[in-house]
Amino acid sequence: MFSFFEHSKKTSKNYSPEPLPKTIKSSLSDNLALLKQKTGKSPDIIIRSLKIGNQPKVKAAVVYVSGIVDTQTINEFLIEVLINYKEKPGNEAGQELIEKIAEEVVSVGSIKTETEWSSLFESLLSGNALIFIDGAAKALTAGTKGGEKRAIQEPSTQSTVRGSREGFTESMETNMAMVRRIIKNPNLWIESIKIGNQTRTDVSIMYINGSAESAVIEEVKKRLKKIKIDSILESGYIEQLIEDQTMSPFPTLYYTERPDIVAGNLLEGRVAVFINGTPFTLLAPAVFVQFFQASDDYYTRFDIATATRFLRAFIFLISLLGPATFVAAITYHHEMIPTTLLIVIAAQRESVPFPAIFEALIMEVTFEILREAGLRLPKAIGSTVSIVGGLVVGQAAVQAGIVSPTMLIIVAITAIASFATPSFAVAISARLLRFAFMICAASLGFYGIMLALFMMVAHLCSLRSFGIPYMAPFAPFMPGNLGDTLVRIPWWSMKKKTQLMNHKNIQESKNKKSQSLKT
Amino acid sequence: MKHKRSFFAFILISLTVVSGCWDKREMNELAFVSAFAVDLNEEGKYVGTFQIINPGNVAGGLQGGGGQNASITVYSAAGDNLLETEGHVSMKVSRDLYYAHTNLIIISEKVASEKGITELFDLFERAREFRTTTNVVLTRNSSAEEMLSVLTEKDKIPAEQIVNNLKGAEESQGEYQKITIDNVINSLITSGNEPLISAFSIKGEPKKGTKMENIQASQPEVRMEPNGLGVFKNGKLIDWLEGETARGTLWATDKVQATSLNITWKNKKDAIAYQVVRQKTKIAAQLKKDRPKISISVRAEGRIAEVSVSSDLTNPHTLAAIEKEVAKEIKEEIEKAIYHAQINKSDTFGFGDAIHRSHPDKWKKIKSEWNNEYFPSSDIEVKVEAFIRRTGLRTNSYLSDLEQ
Amino acid sequence: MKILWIAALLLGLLLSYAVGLNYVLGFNLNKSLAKTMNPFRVMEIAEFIVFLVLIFFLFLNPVRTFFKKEKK
Amino acid sequence: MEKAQINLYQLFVLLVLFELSTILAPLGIAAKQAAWLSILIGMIGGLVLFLVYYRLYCYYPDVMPTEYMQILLGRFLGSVLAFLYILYFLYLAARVLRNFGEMLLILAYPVTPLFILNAGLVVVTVYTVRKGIEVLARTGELFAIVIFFLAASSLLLIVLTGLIKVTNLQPMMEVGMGKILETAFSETLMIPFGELIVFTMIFPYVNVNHSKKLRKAGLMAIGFSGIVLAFTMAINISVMGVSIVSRSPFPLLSTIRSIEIAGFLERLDVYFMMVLIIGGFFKFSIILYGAATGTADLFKIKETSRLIYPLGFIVLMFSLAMASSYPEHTYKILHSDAVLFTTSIPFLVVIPIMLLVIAFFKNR
Repeated sequence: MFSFFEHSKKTSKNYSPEPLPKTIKSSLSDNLALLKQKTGKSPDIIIRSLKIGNQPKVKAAVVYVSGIVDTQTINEFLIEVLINYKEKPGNEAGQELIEKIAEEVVSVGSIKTETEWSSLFESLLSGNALIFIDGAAKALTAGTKGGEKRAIQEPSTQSTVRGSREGFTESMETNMAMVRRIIKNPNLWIESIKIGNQTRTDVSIMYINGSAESAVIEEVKKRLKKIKIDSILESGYIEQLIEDQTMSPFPTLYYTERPDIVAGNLLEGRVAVFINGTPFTLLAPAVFVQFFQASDDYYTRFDIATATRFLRAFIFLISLLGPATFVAAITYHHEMIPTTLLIVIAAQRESVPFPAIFEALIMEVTFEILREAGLRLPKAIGSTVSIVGGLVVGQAAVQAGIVSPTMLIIVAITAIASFATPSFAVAISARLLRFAFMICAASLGFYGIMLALFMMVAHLCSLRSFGIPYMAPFAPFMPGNLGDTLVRIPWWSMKKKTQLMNHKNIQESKNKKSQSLKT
Repeated sequence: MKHKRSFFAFILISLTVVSGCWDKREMNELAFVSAFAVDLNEEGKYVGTFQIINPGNVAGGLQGGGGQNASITVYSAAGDNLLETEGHVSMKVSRDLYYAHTNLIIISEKVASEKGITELFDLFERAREFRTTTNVVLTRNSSAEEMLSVLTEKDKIPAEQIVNNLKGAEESQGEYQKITIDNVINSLITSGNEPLISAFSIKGEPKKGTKMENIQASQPEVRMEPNGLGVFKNGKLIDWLEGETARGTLWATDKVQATSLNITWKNKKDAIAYQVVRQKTKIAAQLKKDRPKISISVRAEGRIAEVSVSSDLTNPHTLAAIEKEVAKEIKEEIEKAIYHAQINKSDTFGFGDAIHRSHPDKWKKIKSEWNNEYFPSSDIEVKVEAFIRRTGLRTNSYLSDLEQ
Repeated sequence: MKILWIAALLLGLLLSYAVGLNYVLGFNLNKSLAKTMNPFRVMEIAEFIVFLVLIFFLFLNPVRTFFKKEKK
Repeated sequence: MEKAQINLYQLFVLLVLFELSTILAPLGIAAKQAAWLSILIGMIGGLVLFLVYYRLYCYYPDVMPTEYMQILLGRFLGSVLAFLYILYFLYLAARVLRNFGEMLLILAYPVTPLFILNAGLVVVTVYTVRKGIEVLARTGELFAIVIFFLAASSLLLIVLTGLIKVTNLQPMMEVGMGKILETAFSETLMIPFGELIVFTMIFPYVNVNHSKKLRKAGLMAIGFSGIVLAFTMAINISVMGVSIVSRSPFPLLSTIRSIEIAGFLERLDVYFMMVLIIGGFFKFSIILYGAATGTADLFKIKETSRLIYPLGFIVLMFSLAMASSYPEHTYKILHSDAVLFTTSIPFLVVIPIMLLVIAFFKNR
């Protein structure tokens, strides 16, 4: 992807369009001509010429981009009122007229006078309407953002049994409003910047002033400002550009499309990053246990929530180590399997032609193929694929004697386990590492698994997310913060909010990659 | 420096890929040995017999079910030591012999009485695959090879059936005990304790037992049954203990788990059956002027299981009298066993060990002469208390109504 | 490079300690030397490759920094 | 010196993991049934030694031992001594590595070459240690939880199975007090407790406002692990009998192997293996880290992390060269007076005490 954009940039260098003049002129026709030229006469740029006032009529134009504006507002509150503006302009030159229109005539929420082309273009392209009046070296921008948007729907990635059904949409304003509606606190602050030379994507950070540690806020802002890239198409871009360590299979930023999760995390002192055009919002800093928490945990009673969380930890271990342990046990450590079970497995493996590791790899890869195939198909066909793949192929493979039934069971359990982790981001890294573990298991048995596990844990312990140790509060051990990790203690015993984001825990951290990716 | 991490990943991968899986063994390269038997042939060489599981015939399942073919195959070969017999057998078997699931070691009567078992166990203890919790049994009146070749009907693996039989006998009869390699070695090396190993014998014609027809019949002609406890002295089998003597020995060594005793009541022999639920034996040893004095105290707890004369079991005095009778019975058994052992001059009770514990200094002096001199002449005092806790679903027997 | 020299020095001293210890335990000098070296005598191909890979990484870093300095 | 800090709890955890890695060996079995007693006596000696190391640290809380040796003994003599200590640490690391590899080999990988098993541990250790003491400490915290669960569950299983026969622990004083003391001072004092001298390299990193707290943490860790070790040994002997324990290189393995519950919870060798690998990993990493920081400090190398791979490599080489067979290896560690008097006693006992005396007079 990046190379593609780099490429396009190189070609644009040769073409090098004329630089934009700084300020607008007072002649309407000149301004419109420039507009047309700069936009390449794109048909979605609508220029509505009109005449306003009475004796002499003054030429004016309303310019907007169709589709991203609220047409009704433009029609009713701009064009209609302008055309109906019949007062005598008298001696007023365009300059004064434009002030008057801004103050007395146009009835939209936000209106500004601008003189610079660059900001006019930016405003135009983000959905505002421009009003030019002949004779005025100024233009008005009227807030008319609008257009077709997806309605608020139930989030599709993090559905819950209990809890709000609202999910974020692609519009950043809507999303921020949803959070505002939950946290009615003036300390909920938002700061906004635009990132991407071409896309000029709106990115906002949101935090609760006083709750969030200023060091983290500053770090987030610093890293966002450092980004130099042509385009931001999704939150993933930002995530990869601001995370601490890029060479890691584990996510160090949390993403969600649920307003309640964002609100909860803001209250804990995290910083949210909203990106326009995607329903996914980033939360920083993230710790490892966070990826095993679902919003249901907080809505159900504590005992059930705790039990579920232990189950999830177990599930994660299965999805990471399941096939590896099985392969190690049946190729290296036969003595550790109870005799009866061993005989059952041995009987099944009598006729299997492949070594255990190969058998496991075949089945795991088959499963990954099925998953990938089912993912992008229409839902109706997707289920067919999984039935055909899972049931028919599995059954046939066993009957043909290519794989043993036990292996199929192990792979199936692992597959299901990898879907049971609440966060997709960490489930997929477990899925990737599973193969590494399997190879280690095949070459050195349990010792290999343990070695790989040590490497993984050491790596996890070395990660930091915006200065917070990734494995906190287990390593470093912070007993006061254990209330909301693997266990969730009852609400009435949570005396104070978690101190994880405390400045004591934050260390200067290195974010090597964000500067280096300059385009 | 920038790519250091990927280099380390590369090292690990190359390590794993190159390192070529030295200890890797696929399951279908292994022959699981379920039992191992030691015999002696005419030339005085060891004969090792290996019972190897055929998993497909045991597990059934998709392969069309076991039962058609024998669930085990037996191989045997001679050699100067045990490892050599294994070497000879492995030429006949297409797979690696694998011992981690060996559950039973059978020592033939001949080996035990002629060569002794002292030198047998080093391999079992040293080899990684053998587990020291493997059971040890003796054969009686048959060779170990024959014993291993008999097919069994309940547990498809004969070794399993022998172990389970023994376990059942231990838990209900009180005349047998399960003994593991660990225990045997420990009692071989401590001079004040001799091993007691349960024996099995074959009922019926051994040759027939190797055929599938035997186990397809409702009344298999050939069976294996526990039969006595082997008594050792200096590592050699010298005697068998059976019935009450065997049980008396186990009483004294705190090995009885459950058993039933019959006592004489109202002049009727074996009139009341007393079922022991649990018992506790304590051995205390003292040395008085180099003369060992051992006191054994046994406490047993149980219930009345069967009555064949009418008696008033609701009366506590009757129960107390029965308790006394039971205690007497147990005491007699123990004394009989001790008398027997003293004649054999073999301390199967671990009395010597008890003296070792209480008088470690003096023990060093008498250690060598313990079995022959001190043990036969030691003073042994047996104290038994038996308690009846309950009498089952009925109080008095219907026989008491019959009499009226 | 300095690091490699230090490592070589340390390894040399350690090995001489091993030889010396064998000597103190009553083996003669030849036997002591042989005893120190014989764990490396029976090596499989795969093992040897791993050995080479490890040595390769030992030299990789110093050599690379050396060339970097040259370039500058 | 690396810019890093660990807290007291992390120090405690590292100390305990370091000590507990010897849990597998037949510690002090020369004292027969009183092995646990000799461990406890060794532990008391270990506490005294720790206090010596700690006093030295109190005099120079911010510098490495390699540096304060130079302050105390003069530049040349101090450097030589520091260099010798680095060699000693490397020797120690190699010994731990060798033990580790041999155990693994005997336990589960009879055909795999020792070199491969050792190299596996070295690679992973180097990877971790390069990330610094903080990451090592954090990894330790996580695995301490694992160890705790393993220990608790296996103890529960052993007790539930009714394997413990207290009579096996009698007669307690079979060998006499003299032998027990000798075992304590020649074996148990040196092997798990004296080796703590490596931690003098780590003390300067401990973030502590009051040095007494460090003493408290250290004493608690040593006391705790000493008691655990003694208890484990007592359990081993009471399960297996003294004879089997004294003849087996890893009595704990046999103990764990004898667990059989309900025909399913048996064959728990993997427990043993996990303890072995976790213990071996941390002991080895800590010593390697100590050696690396020491070398970096002595030779004025700025990046400690660059030293770790070369040091790991020479330790790997030396671990193979140090003995040609496992019995020879254990003989050299445990029974040879040459090692005891040339390395263990001077490096762990005599020199620290001497340094302390000098420091005392210098800082009066």
